[in-house]
Amino acid sequence: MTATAAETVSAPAISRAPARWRPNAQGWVARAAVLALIFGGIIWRTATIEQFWADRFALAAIYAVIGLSLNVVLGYVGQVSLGHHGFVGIAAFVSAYYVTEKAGCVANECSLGAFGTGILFGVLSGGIAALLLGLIALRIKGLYLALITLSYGFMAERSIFEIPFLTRGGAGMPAPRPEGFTTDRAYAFLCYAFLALVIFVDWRLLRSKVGRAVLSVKHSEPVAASYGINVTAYKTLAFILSGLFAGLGGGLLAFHTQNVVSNDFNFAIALLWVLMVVVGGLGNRTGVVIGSAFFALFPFLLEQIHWLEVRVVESGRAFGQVTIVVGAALAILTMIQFPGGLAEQLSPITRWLRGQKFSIHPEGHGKHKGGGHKKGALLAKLGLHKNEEAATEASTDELRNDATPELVAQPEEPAGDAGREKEDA
Amino acid sequence: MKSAIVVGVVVAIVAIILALGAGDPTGPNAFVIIGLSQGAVFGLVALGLVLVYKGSRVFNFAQGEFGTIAAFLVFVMVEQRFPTKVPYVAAAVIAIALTVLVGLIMERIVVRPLLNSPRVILLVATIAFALLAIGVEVLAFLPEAKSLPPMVTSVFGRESFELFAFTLEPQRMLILLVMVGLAAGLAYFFSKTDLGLAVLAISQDSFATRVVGIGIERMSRFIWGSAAFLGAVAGVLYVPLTVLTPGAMTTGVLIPAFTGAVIGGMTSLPGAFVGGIVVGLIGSLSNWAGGHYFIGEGVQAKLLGDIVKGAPDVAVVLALLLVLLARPQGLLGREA
Amino acid sequence: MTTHSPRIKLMAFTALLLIVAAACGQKEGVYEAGLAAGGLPPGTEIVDGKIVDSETGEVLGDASAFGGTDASGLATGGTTGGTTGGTTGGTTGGTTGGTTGGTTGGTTTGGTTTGGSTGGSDATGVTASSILLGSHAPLTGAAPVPSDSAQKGADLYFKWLEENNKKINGRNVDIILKNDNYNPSQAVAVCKEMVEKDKVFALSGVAGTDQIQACARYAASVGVPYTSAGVTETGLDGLPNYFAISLTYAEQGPLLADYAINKLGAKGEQNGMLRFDTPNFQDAHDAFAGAMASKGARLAYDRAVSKGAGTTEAQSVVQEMKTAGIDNVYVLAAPVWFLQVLQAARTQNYTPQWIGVGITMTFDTVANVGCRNGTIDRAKFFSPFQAWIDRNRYSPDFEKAVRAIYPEEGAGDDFMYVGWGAGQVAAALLESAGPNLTRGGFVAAAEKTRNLKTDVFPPISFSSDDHFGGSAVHVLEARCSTGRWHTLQANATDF
Amino acid sequence: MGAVLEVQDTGIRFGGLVALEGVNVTVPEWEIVGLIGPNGAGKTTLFNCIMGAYTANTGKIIYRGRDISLLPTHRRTALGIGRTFQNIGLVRGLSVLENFMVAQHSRIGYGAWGALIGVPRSFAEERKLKRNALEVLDFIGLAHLADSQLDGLPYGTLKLIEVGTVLATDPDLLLLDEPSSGMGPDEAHEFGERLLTLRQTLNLTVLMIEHHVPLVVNVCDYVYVLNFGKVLTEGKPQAVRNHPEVVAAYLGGEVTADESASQEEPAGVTA
Repeated sequence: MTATAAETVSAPAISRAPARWRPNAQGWVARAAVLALIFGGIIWRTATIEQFWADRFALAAIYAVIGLSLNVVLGYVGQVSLGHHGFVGIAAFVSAYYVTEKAGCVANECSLGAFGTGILFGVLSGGIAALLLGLIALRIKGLYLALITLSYGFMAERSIFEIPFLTRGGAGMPAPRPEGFTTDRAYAFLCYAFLALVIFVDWRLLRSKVGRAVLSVKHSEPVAASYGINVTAYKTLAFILSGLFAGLGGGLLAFHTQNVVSNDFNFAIALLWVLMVVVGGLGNRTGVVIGSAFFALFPFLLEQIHWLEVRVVESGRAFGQVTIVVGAALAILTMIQFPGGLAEQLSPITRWLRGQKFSIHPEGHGKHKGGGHKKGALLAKLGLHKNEEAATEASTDELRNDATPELVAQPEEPAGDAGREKEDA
Repeated sequence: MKSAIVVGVVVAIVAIILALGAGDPTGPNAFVIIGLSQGAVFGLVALGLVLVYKGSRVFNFAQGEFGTIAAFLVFVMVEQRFPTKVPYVAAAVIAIALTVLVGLIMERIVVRPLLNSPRVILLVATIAFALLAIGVEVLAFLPEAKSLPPMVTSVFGRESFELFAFTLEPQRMLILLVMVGLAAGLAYFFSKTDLGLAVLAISQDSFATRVVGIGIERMSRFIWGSAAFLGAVAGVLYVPLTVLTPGAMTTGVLIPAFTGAVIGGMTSLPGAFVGGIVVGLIGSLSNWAGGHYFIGEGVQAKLLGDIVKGAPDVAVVLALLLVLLARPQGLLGREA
Repeated sequence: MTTHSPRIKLMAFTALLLIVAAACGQKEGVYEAGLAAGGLPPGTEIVDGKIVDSETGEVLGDASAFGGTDASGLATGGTTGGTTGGTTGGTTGGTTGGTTGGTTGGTTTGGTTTGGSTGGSDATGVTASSILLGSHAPLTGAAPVPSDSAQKGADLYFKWLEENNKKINGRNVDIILKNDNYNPSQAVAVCKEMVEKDKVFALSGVAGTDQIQACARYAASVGVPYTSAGVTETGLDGLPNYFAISLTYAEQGPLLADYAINKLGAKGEQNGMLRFDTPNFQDAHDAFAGAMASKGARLAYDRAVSKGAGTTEAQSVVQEMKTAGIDNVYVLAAPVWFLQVLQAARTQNYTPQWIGVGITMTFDTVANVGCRNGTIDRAKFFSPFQAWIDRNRYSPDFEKAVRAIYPEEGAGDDFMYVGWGAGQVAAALLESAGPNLTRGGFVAAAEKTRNLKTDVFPPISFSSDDHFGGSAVHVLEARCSTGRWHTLQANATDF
Repeated sequence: MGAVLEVQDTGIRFGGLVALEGVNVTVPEWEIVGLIGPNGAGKTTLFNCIMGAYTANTGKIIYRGRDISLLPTHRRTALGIGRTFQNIGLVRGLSVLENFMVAQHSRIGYGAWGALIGVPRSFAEERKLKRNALEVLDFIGLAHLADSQLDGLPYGTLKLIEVGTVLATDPDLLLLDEPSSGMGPDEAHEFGERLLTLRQTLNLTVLMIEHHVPLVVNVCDYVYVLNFGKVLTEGKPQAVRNHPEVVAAYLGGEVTADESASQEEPAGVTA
């Protein structure tokens, strides 16, 4: 079937030296210094900046947690989730419910233990909610799953978020911050710590058998299974993990706003979260964190453009809408021009920091490096996108494959009956 | 054949409900009519969704916004009289034409560059476009609620038609009529015309169409232009029946329409029709079931009340789940 | 695609710029940005409100309980941060997690003092020549108030005072208005921003029960005075710094029942109540239902709908009410949904007597759109302010002020009228607090206020144990001949 | 010499379409068994049944005396059945080395949750995995490609890598799906030699789908011929080669009885 492929694929120079370039001691010092500057700068700024900015930094960290959560589903498993507000919201309400109703916390009087337990319950509820979705995801794929996630979030919005004892209706459930973290600054640091934890787990995920298994499953379930990977288990695990992250994000969000209302977890915010992950760079941890933080801070940054705000407000318009317009336009621009997202833009820097030579164009593809130099290369690597170059060079058979995108849902594949048989198996 | 069976079953169920509820003023009969009329709107939007799906294999989240854009354009011409007062029908035609233009611009700027991208990315792009459109609508027209007058106010000299204690207004009848017409027209288009067959061919095998020499870009332009047309028609017809706010057609209509399209089979035009009706019926009847317990002297069915408040939406979502798990291709899938 | 490289640089540079802006943003333009819409006159810049570095200088005497908690809490925070981070770091062998955690702990422990400038003698936002107030309103969302009118209305009265060279104890008043998007957490966010960033002296809420409640509770937690029109008592009763300048919905419940029974003949008719399902409407519901029951009027239809309700729900409730033959309907919901109900009612030829209370409901935009289908005609709603169309009857200065200060606005509109009235109340309360204005002093003076009369609102009286100062209502009627609300009866206390 | 694999009376249908019917195949220890037949005869479908990608409607799959018909694929892999795909079954998102690491999945000595919280053992195991992977890479002579991505590698190399990864799953029964596709006669011959060596060194049993008749004749101990989902005939390669029905089946043109079933073939990597 693929007999012609050998001739048509041009042979690259595969005999290049295996030894990787490594920076010398000075180079490492420089890289460490830059890293220290970045992280030190963030911490220093958080420690010295005014409280309301610290509050936004905390929000940025929480968005990063949510972004990483979404990235597990979207970037690693390759399924779009439009119902993440369901997980995050459920977790936020559970956390708030625990500390307020069960632990009896009131403002400025909430123990760290109660907070920790509240967060834990939030994380668990997020995980359970995602597990349920994951079980559905085992049977339904691609765009149809996107619709399911959408409905899932919608249903949470209209049923769970309207249970009065959990949400206190429109008034919202208070979630007082724990002792020691009542100020925005202290809470921002707490969020950083949790973000660091999530980044660590995410790093372990990709750098261990779990990540390899999940990525294999995304690319081809039969191949993954033939490698001995329990496809069902790993897909479920990825969803649960995403739910746990989302739960953590929800819990932190609860204590960030300190009053959880269902209005905060609507369809629009779920869309915004998807956009921020795409803009950040699908499947790229650094990109997702930066993209998420950017979307969290972006409205406030835009407000700093004084003349713009004056113009908009004077014309009788709400300034918040400008950020939506600009954010959506930015997302479209990213998808069209820079499919690798911010991660692709920043890849020269991140690659340099990882101990490679500084260059605008990536060489020696590593797995987690930012996007490739050609359009869609990053996505191609993630299996979301068969890049054009390959398509034009490849055989006709492959073009046929191309015509049936990988992410098209199971139901409408040509021999659907057989397909469903397989799914049932 | 299959569609005949499904339509028959739906009609039968409706008939049974109507028969059972006959004579009971608090019975479900009026809600069946509400469901049908609301379902017609869902079906109309679902037609556009199905068209895009057939042609581009993507869920178009901007489909609802085509309608809102068109409605706002009508509003500008009819209500704000800008630049001068335009007759309603002319305004509607101009608005629909302009919305088609918007659809073509969207196709050129957003869709075309992503033609070779994974469908999920294209899906996210349509979402971004919808958000963008809503944002622009708020900025351009301010967020306050507005209203549009109905396009037709009387049929055969009558201003309303009483049906099972529900008053059916001419505008709703127009929607039903237009939807049936469009569905039939589209079905004919896809099964009989060269262009329609080519669109189907593209969606199923881009290589084959490339070989046959059909321009993918031309097709794409056609698909999205038509989608904008269908969306605009839906918006212009439906918004007079509700309140015009930015994102009006996305918040209230898009998700039920999607559900209807999927229940109907996503690739099936009669399916979109049936699915929309089914979703309308489910929502309305569950609303009836929920509300039924609230009528009476100070009834406070606390727990029940908590459950049924979101009843229409929850019921619709459950139906969607059920259909997808039991019959992933939808009620009428793989008919086309 | 080598052509990307300049773009890459550009993008990276832009991103970098924005990040830098994030870090430095608070240094410039922040204060002005908040005020600019109100057109801050030159020379009224408030220096105290702009201290950029640590908030140490801001904590004024009177170390409150909050301050103490913060300090001890910070020590805990430091330890925790350090321990968590350290442990993580240890396990992973010097990862980012470890570094961040460790540094976090260290910095915080030795770190700066925190906010919570909440003393009774706190005079944040007050300078020798000016007072800065903050206000939030739904400029977008389910009950949007036009941004420009709200902005112009918010400071209209104070501009008018300035215009006439009147000052409040020698000070001008400036107002910041922010959008709460009809969302409680957004309301808290903007209130927080106004307190912490813009350093306002006091806050007020224009409309939206949940938002008012959320922001009032936040304001109470930081000791900032908060005034709003009366909405609910849930969660607001007992807040030391909260003042409701009109009757709450619950207090209006018995009045509305009286009105329905005595003026509309509800006793012999079928009555219904339709409300959004939020606990904050529960007291309003109970008060109305209780009053109706005690007076022997039948409440035959009683339904709570989800805040997310849409057209289908609107059609359903109309169908139900029509079937049940409801003659009078008390609606307590967001205006946008009420308009959908009206729409559905028109198509069903269902024309009950709509009654209700509410602030956003009695804006002219609602009457205008509601009149497009005729069904809101003759609706009678209680409101804390008179109809704008009657402005010259009750407040002759209003139109003069608008024409003088915002000539492009003509006679203004009802949003500006509400702002005008709220400005009068705020001015009177500030005035009574004396020249030595502090938050504590403001609260104390407000508690001594009796029978405060303004043009727009009914007389207001507070006492130390009653911060719900409303005494009467205005009865407004929607008339489709004008597409506006008209005042039927002003300052009504019984029917 | 017991049978490693016994396919007993296996049948499967997709909708109304019969893909396999009453197929009996026995693979004895240490033999290389060939599976030939025209396109669409159901060869790959049979592989899918053996691996558990499809569940057969009738019959049993017996592996070393144990009925594995109902086990999921990954369990079968863990038991020692390795499989290659018609169009290369590698994970495109991972580098060559990582493909070798992921292939050892069922033998990794740490749990998934342990990996996520970073238990020390996972780090040690990862190092071991990498060492093993490099060893196998060295064994097939591709150590220099360890860090490469699969995109752009020549087809032959990919085929070799695929066989390598399957070896890394530590199989004792190897299912090869058209291993010589895309190879010229010389390469195919060389591949046959390598296969024999492999069997010798690794003690493998092989069931292989192959179109290349000289290769089948050279390396196979026994051959089954499938046509229209049924075993047409079986026997020693030389005998089968001259069987009149086989000749007829091959010359009779392309019969695509289960075309749709073979389209369901997992795509894997199509470089």
